[in-house]
Amino acid sequence: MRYSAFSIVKNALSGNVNWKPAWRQPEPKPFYDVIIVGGGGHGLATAYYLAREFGLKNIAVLEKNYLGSGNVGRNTTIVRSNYMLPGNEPFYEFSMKLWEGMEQDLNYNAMLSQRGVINLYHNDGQRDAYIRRGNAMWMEGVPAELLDRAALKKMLPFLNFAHARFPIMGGLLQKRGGTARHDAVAWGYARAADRLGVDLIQNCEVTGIRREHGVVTGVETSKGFIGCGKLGLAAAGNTSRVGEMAGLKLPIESHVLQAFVTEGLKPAIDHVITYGAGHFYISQSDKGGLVFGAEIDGYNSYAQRGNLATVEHVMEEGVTMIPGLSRVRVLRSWGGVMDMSMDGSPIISQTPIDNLYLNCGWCYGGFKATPASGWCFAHLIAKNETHPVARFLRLDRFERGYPIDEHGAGPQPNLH
Amino acid sequence: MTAYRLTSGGLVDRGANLDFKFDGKTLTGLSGDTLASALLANDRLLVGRSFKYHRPRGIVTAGASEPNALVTIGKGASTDPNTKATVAELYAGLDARSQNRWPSLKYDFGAVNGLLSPFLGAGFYYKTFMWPAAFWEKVYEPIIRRAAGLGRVVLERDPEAYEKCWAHCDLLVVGSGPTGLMAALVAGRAGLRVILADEDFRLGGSLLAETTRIDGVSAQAFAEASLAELRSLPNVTIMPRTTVFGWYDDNVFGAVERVQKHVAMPQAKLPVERLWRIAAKRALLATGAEERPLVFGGNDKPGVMMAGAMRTYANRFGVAAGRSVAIFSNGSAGYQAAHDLAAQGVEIAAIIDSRSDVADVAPAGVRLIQSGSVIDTQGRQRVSGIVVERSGFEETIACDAIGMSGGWNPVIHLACQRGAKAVWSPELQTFLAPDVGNGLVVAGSAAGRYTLVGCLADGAQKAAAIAADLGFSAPAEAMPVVEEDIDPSFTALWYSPGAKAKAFIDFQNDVHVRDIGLALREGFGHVEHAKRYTTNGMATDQGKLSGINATGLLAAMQGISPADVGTTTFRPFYTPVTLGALAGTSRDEHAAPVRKSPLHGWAQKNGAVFVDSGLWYRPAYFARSGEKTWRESTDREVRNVRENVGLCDVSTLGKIEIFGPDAAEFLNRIYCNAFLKLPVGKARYGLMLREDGMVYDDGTTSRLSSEHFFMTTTTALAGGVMSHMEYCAQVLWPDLRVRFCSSTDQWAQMAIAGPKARLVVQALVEDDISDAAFPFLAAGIVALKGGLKARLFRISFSGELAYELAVPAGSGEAVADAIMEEGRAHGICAYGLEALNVLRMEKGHVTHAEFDGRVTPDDAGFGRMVSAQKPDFIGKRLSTRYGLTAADRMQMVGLKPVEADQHIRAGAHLLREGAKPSTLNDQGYVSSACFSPTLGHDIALAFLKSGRERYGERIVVWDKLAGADVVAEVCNPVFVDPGNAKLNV
Amino acid sequence: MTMPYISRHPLENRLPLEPGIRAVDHMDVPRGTAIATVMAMDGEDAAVAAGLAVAGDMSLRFVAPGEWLAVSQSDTPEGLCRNLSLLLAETASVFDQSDGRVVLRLSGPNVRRILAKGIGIDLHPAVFEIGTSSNVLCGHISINLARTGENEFELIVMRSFAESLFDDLRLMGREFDLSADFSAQG
Amino acid sequence: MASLIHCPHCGVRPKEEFSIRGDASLVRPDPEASDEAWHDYVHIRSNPRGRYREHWQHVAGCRRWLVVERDTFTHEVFSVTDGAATAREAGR
Repeated sequence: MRYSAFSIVKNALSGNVNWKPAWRQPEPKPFYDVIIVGGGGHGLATAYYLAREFGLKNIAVLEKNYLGSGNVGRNTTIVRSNYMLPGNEPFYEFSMKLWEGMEQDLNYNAMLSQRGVINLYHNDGQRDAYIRRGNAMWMEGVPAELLDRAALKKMLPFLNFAHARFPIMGGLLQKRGGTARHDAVAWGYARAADRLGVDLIQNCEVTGIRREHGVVTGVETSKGFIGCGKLGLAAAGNTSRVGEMAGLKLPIESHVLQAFVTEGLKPAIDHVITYGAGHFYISQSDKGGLVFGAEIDGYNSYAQRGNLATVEHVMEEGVTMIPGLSRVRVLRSWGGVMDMSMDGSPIISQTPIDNLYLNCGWCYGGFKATPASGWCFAHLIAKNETHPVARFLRLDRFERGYPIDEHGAGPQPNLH
Repeated sequence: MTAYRLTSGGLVDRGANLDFKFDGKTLTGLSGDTLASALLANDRLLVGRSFKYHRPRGIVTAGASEPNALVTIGKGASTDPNTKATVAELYAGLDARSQNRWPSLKYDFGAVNGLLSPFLGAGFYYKTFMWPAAFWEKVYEPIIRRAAGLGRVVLERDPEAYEKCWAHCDLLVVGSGPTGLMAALVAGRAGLRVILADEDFRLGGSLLAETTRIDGVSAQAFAEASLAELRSLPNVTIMPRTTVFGWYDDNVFGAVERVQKHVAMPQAKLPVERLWRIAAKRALLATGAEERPLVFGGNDKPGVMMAGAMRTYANRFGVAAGRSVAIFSNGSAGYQAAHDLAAQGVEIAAIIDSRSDVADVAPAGVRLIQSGSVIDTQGRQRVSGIVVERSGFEETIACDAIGMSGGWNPVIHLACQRGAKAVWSPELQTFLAPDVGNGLVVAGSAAGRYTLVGCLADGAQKAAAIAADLGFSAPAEAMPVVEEDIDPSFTALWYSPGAKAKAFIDFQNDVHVRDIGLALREGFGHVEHAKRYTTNGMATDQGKLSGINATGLLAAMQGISPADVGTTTFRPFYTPVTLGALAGTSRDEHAAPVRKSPLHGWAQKNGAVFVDSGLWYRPAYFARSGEKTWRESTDREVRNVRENVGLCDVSTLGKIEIFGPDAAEFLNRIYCNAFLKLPVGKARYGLMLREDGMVYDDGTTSRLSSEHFFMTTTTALAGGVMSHMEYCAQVLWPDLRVRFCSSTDQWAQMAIAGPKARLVVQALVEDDISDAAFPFLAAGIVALKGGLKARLFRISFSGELAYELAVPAGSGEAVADAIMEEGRAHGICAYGLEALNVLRMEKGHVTHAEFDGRVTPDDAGFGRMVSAQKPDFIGKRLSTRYGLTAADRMQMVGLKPVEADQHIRAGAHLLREGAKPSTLNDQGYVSSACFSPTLGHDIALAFLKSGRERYGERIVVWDKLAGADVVAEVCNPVFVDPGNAKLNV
Repeated sequence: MTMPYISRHPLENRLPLEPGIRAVDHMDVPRGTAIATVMAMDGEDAAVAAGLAVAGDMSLRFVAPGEWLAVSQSDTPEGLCRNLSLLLAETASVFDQSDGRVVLRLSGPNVRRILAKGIGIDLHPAVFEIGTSSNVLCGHISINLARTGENEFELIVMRSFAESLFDDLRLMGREFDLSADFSAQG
Repeated sequence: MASLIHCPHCGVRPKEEFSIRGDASLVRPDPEASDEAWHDYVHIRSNPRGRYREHWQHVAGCRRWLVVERDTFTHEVFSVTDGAATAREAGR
């Protein structure tokens, strides 16, 4: 059933009882040409593009919980392509372009809202770094603007211009950046993939990876053994655990990142704004809740919950950046488990095992990457060849000395 | 009139009238009221509009689970949107306004959405608004955003104060109802340090609405007596108005105390809210149970209320919710409400019970309809009747309020915040907390023990067990005697069949039964999917009323047990908490501490304009009269240092004293260059790498004696370097005999630079500091005239003849004053960070603008400094990786514009002349740039692919952000005195 | 040229030079305290601790295993370091921190409640006993905290943070009208 | 963990007094060890879900590096020991 204004009216008039399931609930077949482990945004997008762009037919996505139960459903929904390094910027811009056509492509409104992302700077050093970043974006053809204090004051008068401990000097704006409705992205890809024949198998936990003669032959799951020709891992947060089943040792630590939403409010903040004197970032959802977050809690964790000290720190940053937030009530906090890589950048890569492919290490930035990650991973799996925009995201870049370190923090994941 | 104030009864002070405003109209309540009870007493049933359909909504509860009665309280920057009227303590002058309506609460334009509701079912927005693509941000989204949201936030600086506080106890009791009071009494008497916290302004919990007598006195008197005893115990702390919102690892609880939210004019010396972090050895959750709403047609009209809330309004606040009340119930609680209301003279229109053959007895003369189902309600902005269906017959019964009671949901939120999943109890037809370990036990109604006797006993027993466990002996106590205890049992009813109108589950978010059905039909049957797809439970009440009904409905619709559906995840916050409370005092200028140099006062006297540098304030430049821009001051300072002499405060550099027989070996391992044989009395530049081979930090280290070194680090990484060294000393090489401590704060350190530096310094120092006696890179302890001991280093960041002088911090300002005084004859000036930066760029010296964490020593031109001889140092092995030694790496070069009047900005990128801008063609970037007063044009340091081979090449400095392209010549990065002639004089 | 270099206290901008009116809860700022870091060399922790235990005229603040701050109100910085160096000889390194550290003394019936607004450790006298000292975080600033009496605490903070800590303490003490001045005895 | 850490030198302290570095089971290889050993040391992490040893520094307290042994899923702490003592025991 195609979604449209017409379909809504038609169904409404018939009591909304004729809507069809968004996807089937298939039982696993004994063998798939490609199995993707992980029914989150990246896994679902990979399956969709494998089917649509690369013409593969016999594909399954295995999800241990419900579709979209991982980080795609617990993030701050920010979409942007404002990176500095050549290993990242072309990839994220490719993603941005895919976002821009995604809803029509999927026939699903993911509420992409290109409301503009503004990164504040507070001193000359930060300004220079943002100029470097903005120019790097322009090199890739991505428009960026440097805003001075006067321009910012006009645009965002509620920022703390009068009493900030670290004065706000200006910001870097990417107008095309913004937000999208996170769950809808997963559901849109799931529905579209399902319509192309991909089997989306929920409540199916992978418990082992079977290898014979050095290649993967299938996976042991809570629903029994399922054979496959190629296996793609897209289980961010749990990458190390799944990788271990195939004997992979990875440059990944799992960390918890908390995020927050306030009570619903009438429109107050129209952009995505990030604080330069801390990690704080904020936007307002279409429902009215202010959605925000900051840095990871700092210790390795697989628990999807954080600690109060970090909560307080996040609020301190928020109130310092926008003093008027002080009386807003935060409704809910949650935690997502991040794959933190050694350089803060992701991995889309072949592995030492021929038919095993890896998609991981998304750190804070997985949501915005969803379409490109899916496309490039599908490209790699289908053709056994790296997509040009993802060519730097190799697993062996650490060994070879080609880290993509946007923060310059070095091989300590919790600093990225 | 329907709702009204009863002539007597209730825990309100009938002698204390409080005037307040609602939507501009002045009303009167009583001391002891909540805003909700006062509104009811004034017969204000309609208090808000729902989120999606803008339906009229009234007060449903008497507590924190309220979905409807959300108002905005306060004015201007002190505005609190989305405040629950049911927990807002009334005070004189309270000014509340309704929300989400336009132009008024009564006539709300948004109500048109209700007519469109067939088109606005769950998830409708995912299916449309996609065409044309550009319309989303411009047309659809703004409309949706305006319609959505609830209250309006005033994004102005909050004038009120907040603070945080720590508390520690043996036992935290959450909730002061019968369970909590007994637990606190037992534990308090046994000598435990007890904290009893309750969100209400009046303690006693359900006892405040109870009509039963305990130990021969009223429940209220029993509560008061218990509290009086607790107040008399020095080991017990009672915290009213304190909501425990979160349970965190190691039994740390987050709580927020509303210190002054109930006063019109807060005192300045007290916060309005205080955040508590409570570290509790044990905790006892006595949070009671929430009454479950019934899902029936038209259940959202103003006048439909929880039966228990009606009891609370009648018994605690002396307010009747209506004159003629119908009760719809599936258990005993509804009867209890009917009895209490009837006793207060309220007419009970009927009791409709979904069960048959019930043992419960209706008040005398009240009609009881068993096996009945409410299928609709009458009235527009308030209830005027109910439509009851029984055995196929419909009947309309007139009433002006409906009390509903669907059973009980134990409040287990806190117990399930750390990953534990709620467990379905088939006996109790509800979800209970599982065993979550020793740290927290759930007791009383929160554990499914609903009777008063059960609550008192459970609280006492569990507290005694905790006391024993912690090594206290709790004497066995006689339990209070309860008269007429009622067991509020019920038979679950997830949906009252035959609805002729929308039957709501989530009142605030307008989720009704059909939405759940649609979610199920479309494959969103997982409880989390259903929540996310329909938004059920995502409103400001966090699904306190709607969550379990949604689970029950999902189960019923699929013919499975609620156990197989489960609940959505419980997460902090139990009730919403202001960002202000969570931020406390750390905001605005107090967001981070300020560090001040011992020379801060000196700098101020000399006209410094300060700039942030990490936590420090440092002088950026010293404005003199007549200078209009920072550049004028900076250019003067630079010229003066090059021509005469200047004084710069470098006290903020990290300083570390390193002692021990293995200190030299230790330094040799943490620096990439050699330190083992540094002679006593010498300083050396040191480069510190990370283990991945990238430069981490740089500085100078001097050997003051054979076993005493003095290191300086950059200001930015002072803390990081210290931690890194501690890691190396403690974890990597614990056998090295080395100790160190920070001396950053002990020393006032100043750079005296310029050709006349020696003249100035020698005038202050007793020792001979001639070039022969104290050559370049000399370091040692000297005596200032007058006897003060100081450290002197002949090191130079500017490239001039320069000294760094360190004196004990307290004397710093006096010494700096003396230097200025002495230097006046030699034309001394104070110079700041801007000039320092220009001076170092002219000399080709690097800072963290160059060392940005992605740069190797070789990239920055220090390749030859890296010791090949040393067997090991941090970063040695990974420096040799292919990518770190590749020929096309970016290397540091100098740039000067081909046309001298053109400007270069840091952050610009580099392109070959004629090359098209693209990531592939990107040749590098400018790390630092400035106008060089010495050379009379801009200069820059840049990183350029294979840069050192490209001196003399013309390159485009591409700054698209500024819209500027400048052609520059690649050159050696040392612009001034490349032969170091100025250093060795 | 001979200069008597006058030493400045970092709170001179915050406090009047003359003592003011004391509230029941008071912050007292001594001006001339001699403070030294003592670091035992490897394996000498016990020997140094024993040596310090018998040293008169100073009090010790625990910093870390084998590391203390020695504090003296009567000795000069030079005197304190000299005495310590003589006493401890080869077993420890001694470094003068008198100019790098600032002492704040809080006393009064409410100081525990005031300090609990910034300090996370349990300040109950049965837990943090009289005579105990330790480095702790107070708000965002690391300090050394010592309990010198049931309702008396001594805080030692790095000089550069002194103004910020002082401001924080004033804010924390506002509820109880905390007063502050320089010690009369200097 | 996460809220309170029992420092063996200072007692129970809030999380914000500490900074965290990561895996404490890694041993810095011999200078002569293979490239692979060095790569593993710097970049590869076992990242278990369960028992884990992690380096925390008590930066606002005694500034000692500690080995915190804990569960990465339940956040239960099993032990906190001094890093140098642990390193010595391991014969580093």
